[in-house]
Amino acid sequence: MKLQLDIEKRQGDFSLKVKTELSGERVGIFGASGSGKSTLIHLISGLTRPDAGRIELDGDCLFDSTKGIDLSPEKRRIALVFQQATLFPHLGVKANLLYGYKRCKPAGRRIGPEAVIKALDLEHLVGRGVGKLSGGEKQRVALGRAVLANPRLLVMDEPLSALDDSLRYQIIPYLRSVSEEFGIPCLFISHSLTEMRLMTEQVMVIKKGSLDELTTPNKLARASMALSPHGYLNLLRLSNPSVREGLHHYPWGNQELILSEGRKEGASLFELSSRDIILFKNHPEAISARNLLECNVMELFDADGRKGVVLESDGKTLVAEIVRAAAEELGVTPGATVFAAIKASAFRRLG
Amino acid sequence: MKLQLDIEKRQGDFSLKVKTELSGERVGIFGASGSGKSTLIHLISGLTRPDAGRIELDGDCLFDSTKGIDLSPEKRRIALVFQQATLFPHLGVKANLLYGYKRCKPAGRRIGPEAVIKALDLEHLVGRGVGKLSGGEKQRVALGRAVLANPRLLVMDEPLSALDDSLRYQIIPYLRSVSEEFGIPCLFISHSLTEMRLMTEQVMVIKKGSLDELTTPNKLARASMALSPHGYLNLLRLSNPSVREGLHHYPWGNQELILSEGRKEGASLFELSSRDIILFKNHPEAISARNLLECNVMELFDADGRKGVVLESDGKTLVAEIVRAAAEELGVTPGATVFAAIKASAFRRLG
Amino acid sequence: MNLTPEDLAAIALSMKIAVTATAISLPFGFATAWLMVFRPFRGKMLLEVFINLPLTLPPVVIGYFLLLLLGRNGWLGQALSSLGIELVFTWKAAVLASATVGFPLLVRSIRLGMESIDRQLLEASRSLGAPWFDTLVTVILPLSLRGMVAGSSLMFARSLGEFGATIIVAGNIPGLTQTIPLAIYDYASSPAGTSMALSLCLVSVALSVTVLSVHEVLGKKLEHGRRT
Amino acid sequence: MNLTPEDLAAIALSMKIAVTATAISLPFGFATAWLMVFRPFRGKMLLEVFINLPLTLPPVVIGYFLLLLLGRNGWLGQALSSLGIELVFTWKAAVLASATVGFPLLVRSIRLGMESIDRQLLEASRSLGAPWFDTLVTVILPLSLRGMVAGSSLMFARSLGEFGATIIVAGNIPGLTQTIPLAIYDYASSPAGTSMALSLCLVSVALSVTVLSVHEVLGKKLEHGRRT
Amino acid sequence: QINLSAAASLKDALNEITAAYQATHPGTTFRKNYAASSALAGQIEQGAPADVYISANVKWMKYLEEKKLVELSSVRTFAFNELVFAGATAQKVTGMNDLQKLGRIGIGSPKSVPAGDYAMQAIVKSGLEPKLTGKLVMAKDVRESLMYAELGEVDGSFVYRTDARLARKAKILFVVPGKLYPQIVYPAALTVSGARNADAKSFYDWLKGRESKTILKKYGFSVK
Ligand SMILES: Nc1ncnc2c1ncn2[C@@H]1O[C@H](COP(=O)(O)OP(=O)(O)OP(=O)(O)O)[C@@H](O)[C@H]1O
Ligand SMILES: Nc1ncnc2c1ncn2[C@@H]1O[C@H](COP(=O)(O)OP(=O)(O)OP(=O)(O)O)[C@@H](O)[C@H]1O
Ligand SMILES: [Mg+2]
Ligand SMILES: [Mg+2]
Repeated sequence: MKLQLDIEKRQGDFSLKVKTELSGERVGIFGASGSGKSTLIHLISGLTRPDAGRIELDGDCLFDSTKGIDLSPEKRRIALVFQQATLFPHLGVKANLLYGYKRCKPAGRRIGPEAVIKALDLEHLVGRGVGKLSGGEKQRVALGRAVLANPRLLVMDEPLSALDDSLRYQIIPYLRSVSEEFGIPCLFISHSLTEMRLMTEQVMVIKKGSLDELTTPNKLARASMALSPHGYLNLLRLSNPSVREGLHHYPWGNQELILSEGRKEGASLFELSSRDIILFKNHPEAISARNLLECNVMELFDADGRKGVVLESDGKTLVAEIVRAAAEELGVTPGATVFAAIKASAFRRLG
Repeated sequence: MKLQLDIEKRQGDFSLKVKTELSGERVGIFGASGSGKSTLIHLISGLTRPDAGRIELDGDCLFDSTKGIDLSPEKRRIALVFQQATLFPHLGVKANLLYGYKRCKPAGRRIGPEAVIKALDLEHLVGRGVGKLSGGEKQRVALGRAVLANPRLLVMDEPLSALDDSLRYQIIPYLRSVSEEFGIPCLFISHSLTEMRLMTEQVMVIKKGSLDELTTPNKLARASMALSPHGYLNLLRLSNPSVREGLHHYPWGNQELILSEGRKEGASLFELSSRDIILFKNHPEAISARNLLECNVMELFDADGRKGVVLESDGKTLVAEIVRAAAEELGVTPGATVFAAIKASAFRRLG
Repeated sequence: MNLTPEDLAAIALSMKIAVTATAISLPFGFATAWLMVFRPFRGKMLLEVFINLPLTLPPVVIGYFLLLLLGRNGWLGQALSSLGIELVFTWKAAVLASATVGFPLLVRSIRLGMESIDRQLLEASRSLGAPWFDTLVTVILPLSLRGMVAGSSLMFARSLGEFGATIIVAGNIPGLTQTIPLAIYDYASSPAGTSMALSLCLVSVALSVTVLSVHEVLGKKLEHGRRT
Repeated sequence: MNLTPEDLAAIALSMKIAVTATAISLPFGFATAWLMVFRPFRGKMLLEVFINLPLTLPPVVIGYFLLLLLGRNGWLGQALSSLGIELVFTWKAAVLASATVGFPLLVRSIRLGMESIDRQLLEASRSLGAPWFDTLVTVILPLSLRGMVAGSSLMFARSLGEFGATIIVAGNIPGLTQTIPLAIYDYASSPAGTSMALSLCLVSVALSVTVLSVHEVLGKKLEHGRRT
Repeated sequence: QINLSAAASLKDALNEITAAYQATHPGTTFRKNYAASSALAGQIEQGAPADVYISANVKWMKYLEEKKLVELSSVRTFAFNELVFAGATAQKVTGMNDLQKLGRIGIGSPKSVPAGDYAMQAIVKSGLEPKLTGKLVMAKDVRESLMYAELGEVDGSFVYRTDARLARKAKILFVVPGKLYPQIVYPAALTVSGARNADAKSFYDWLKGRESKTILKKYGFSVK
């Protein structure tokens, strides 16, 4: 996806003005409540008409006020999932799911209903009417409906805020894999950095209606490491564990990571907070943390008073977070060797 | 609040049957999506009529199918905040906020508009119409409206899921303090254990329409320590820090906690994950973690393959989480002395 | 287009009757619609049929029934007459005829508006301490305004055109009970009156254009008001 | 209550005319309402006024206008007559009269229903690949059904009671164009016919009760359908 | 087939007349259209099928004559009627002068109802107009003013003799003297298309005959 934006829109007191170029398969829009995220995607999908400007997607012009081009929403083929599930009240769950699917040319149908219904855990709901669903159930149906439209771009406006954690992390990897396997690019709005990290490769940060920054979720995560409650989240894709005494021993470079959760088959994705890594100058004895990794310090970065430490071991990296005083005291400088202690329970399996 | 429930309700395939007695000022209802949480509070607040049974609040009978009692919703004075903000579309923000307030006898008005508007950060929205609010803004107004009704019981159905983290944790302590200061009991629905811990003192867990467990959020948190992504959250109320080198040194019992964030004045609430505590048998040298506390092991508990370790120092407690193998290796048994290492950045200020 | 003083009187009278009939019917129409939408009760069907009768029956028949009811020997007529109120052959009878004929239109419009109110708003209102009557006035009423505006414009227009029932209960007395349609009827009955009849038709159309414009603007304002 | 064969014919004819008028008007009513609600265009006010004219003008006047339009010298009458279609004095003219008189009621009901459709549903539909026409048929249409049911019941009832315009364009020919209201008019002309006129009134009421019940049940089903 | 457009007040008499005609002329069918004379004239003008037109007043016949829509040679008087005053009042009313004693008086709207026009002329001629204005209740047609009298809403109404005969409660109180108003005639004519219809012509001729006159008399019309 390559999305070129140069648009303006006034709405009462609020005015939005964005000029940028987004590229990547999964792009996030990040910003505080009221910063104009929803407004922006309404403009992109053709549901609201910009006051002026130009929108181009993958070389096709969707809107151009000077040339008088304004492609209708269905021609843009940008499927939306709204903040609040908007299911068709007169249709059942199944008909809702298939609404966009039926309207997609058979040649363009790369994703089928069975896979989506299974992945979103909707099997038992398919026969129901939409009035009889709980909040979370509704949102899953809305998600499935959008994916099944086999759109050219999938736009999601905080689609997961109505879901509980276990569902959320069950759905995220699926959304991502749908996007990856079938090559559907996504525009993903969220105020959760974790979701952003998992879903997107590039992030557009907007602030009071204008572009604040175009960055990667990684950089954004590093920058907001100090502010985020979970620091910087290391994402680790690990596989082939051996299980001993209920613990999963995963190979990691030439060392081993010991995790309390895991799955025998296939690869799993884990999240590890930068705050869950403790650094030692020397090898400590008798420690409750199961992992003690010998690493090199590759890089140091500042984030709002904290120090981010990029650790390296046999080509693998991890980001740890320490306070400045600790960095000085331990003599953490690029090239130094440190021991990183990580508890087996600090890893969180996402999918 | 003392809430006695003994009700039944069928809704299509779904049937709810709950018999229990809840007491405490802030009670949570916890359960998976579709388990019947929303249905339950509709019954309690009088918006849906149970098929049979009895509901009693603080000794007043609200509903009794055998005696034919069914108090109307406004007489129950149970204010609701719904999953999706339902603001009156014909009223402005201010009129929405004051809707319940105006209907409350002046004698019963213990909470005034100014405080609520300030706390929910609504000053700049007061003059607006409700159609011009973002999702999060709407939900804050709905919250304020319910609080201002000065209700006898405040029922909140996942009121925070539309808010971003910073707003969420700005509002939670306020909601809690409103409830505490003015003595408004709350019934709080959420699928976030963190919110639950912060908001409630007792939790009712429901599963597929029936009572699964009546417990405290603490116990629930301990029990689900292994499942929750953040382990068990220690909540610490700390005050009077001294600031040195950008770090906040808070007194904690006869020791000191070093935190990277903090506030000079007043008490602050911090959250510390059980997974952020690493235990050592012996005092380690040169460690990046700023805190190294000498503690006694008070108690050990099991949670789904993990060990919870309750640490004590001068009357203060902390819960750490280690894997069983570590517990054995370190010889962690009640009465033992261990060193707990905690990074300064592991603490998260909530309010 | 030159209108005689009698025509002008007819126009003024038509306006007066249409406005009065609409104004009087509004509260009843609102109450009836509310009953039908929010209060399940026995005999709802009966009320429904009764209200819609004037729609189904030819206006002349309605006029006849009204005359039977309000006339010298009708029970309502006798009761009123003992209070010193004479209705038949006065403009008040025309108001009654218009109100009867337009009422089903009014109720149906208000009902449609009410049925689209989100029930959760009513739940919110009740739980915030509003008794049903309060909810009715502060939530249902304002959210029904569009329906009421639509219904009253329908009713007003219908009143302007009411002929069959009016001429029976009110008579066709120039200057006293002769409304625009009755005047048109008088003119159209003689070959020479056609042009005068057309003039009055134009006046009638102009009046309803005005009313519809006002209502359109009101409707827009209401919608806008919700957004602002 | 014994009805003559002519009465029975009048009843059958009334039914046929009301059903046909309603059925023919529905698609036009829907299209018009859609235009008014979802398509801002110039001259909307004009269309609005034009549609509502039949409400404002006395039915007799509408009858005359229709007669002028469809008659020997009317442009529509001439066009149809060259195609071999004769309308005046046939039941088709009565259908036209009923349709004209009931159309504003139909449109207004459908509009009210349409106005309460959540715009985000339309946005969802468009973004899922439905062109405007598809959205119209698969979202707006089903969500307008309640308004259409309400409107067509109004229109049906109004058609059953239509007198003034019908007698002028269709005449009052027993067995051919004499509907229930015209038969009532005939009976009422002699005092001896009063009881027969009343019988026909009862039939008319019974018919509209039936239609209203059917519509009530349909409306319930629609609402229920959405919940289930 | 004969298309008959006739004033509604002639309905009962004409129904019997056409039945009698059909008895002697099997195979002839009628399409009868009874409405107000003005409506019928308008319909004929707009090409509605009509062979025979019988109006309740001369005005509309004249109108059609001017428009050359009726066969001029065929226009003739079909029947005569008389104006009476009928009511259910207990008061003694025997002549025009007694009207002042009464409360409300029913009358067809003079502008649109011929009977009302005639009645108004009678009132003016007898010099009662200033005393009666305010008491007069204008009705849409004769039947309506008779209905007012039947229901007692008015003390009495000016109506045709033919209508008054059918009333139950209202009795004829007096016959309005013929010198007070012009003669009431029902003109009849063949329309232009009717003149080409052999059936219509033969029916129209038959109407002049004794049989039809007997029936008209039976319903209270006078014939010459
Ligand atoms: N119709 C409108 N007229 C005027 N202002 C509006 C309108 N709709 C939204 N706004 C304002 O525009 C701003 C941006 O709204 P938007 O819904 O895009 O925010 P958002 O970033 O999606 O927020 P959230 O995370 O809370 O959903 C807000 O300040 C809001 O108050
Ligand atoms: N009107 C209804 N008829 C039949 N079943 C219904 C109806 N409303 C809800 N349900 C079902 O009842 C169950 C409980 O719904 P409820 O809304 O109480 O769940 P919840 O616990 O609040 O879920 P969530 O966390 O997703 O909001 C669900 O399985 C839902 O499908
Ligand atoms: Mg938004
Ligand atoms: Mg719920």
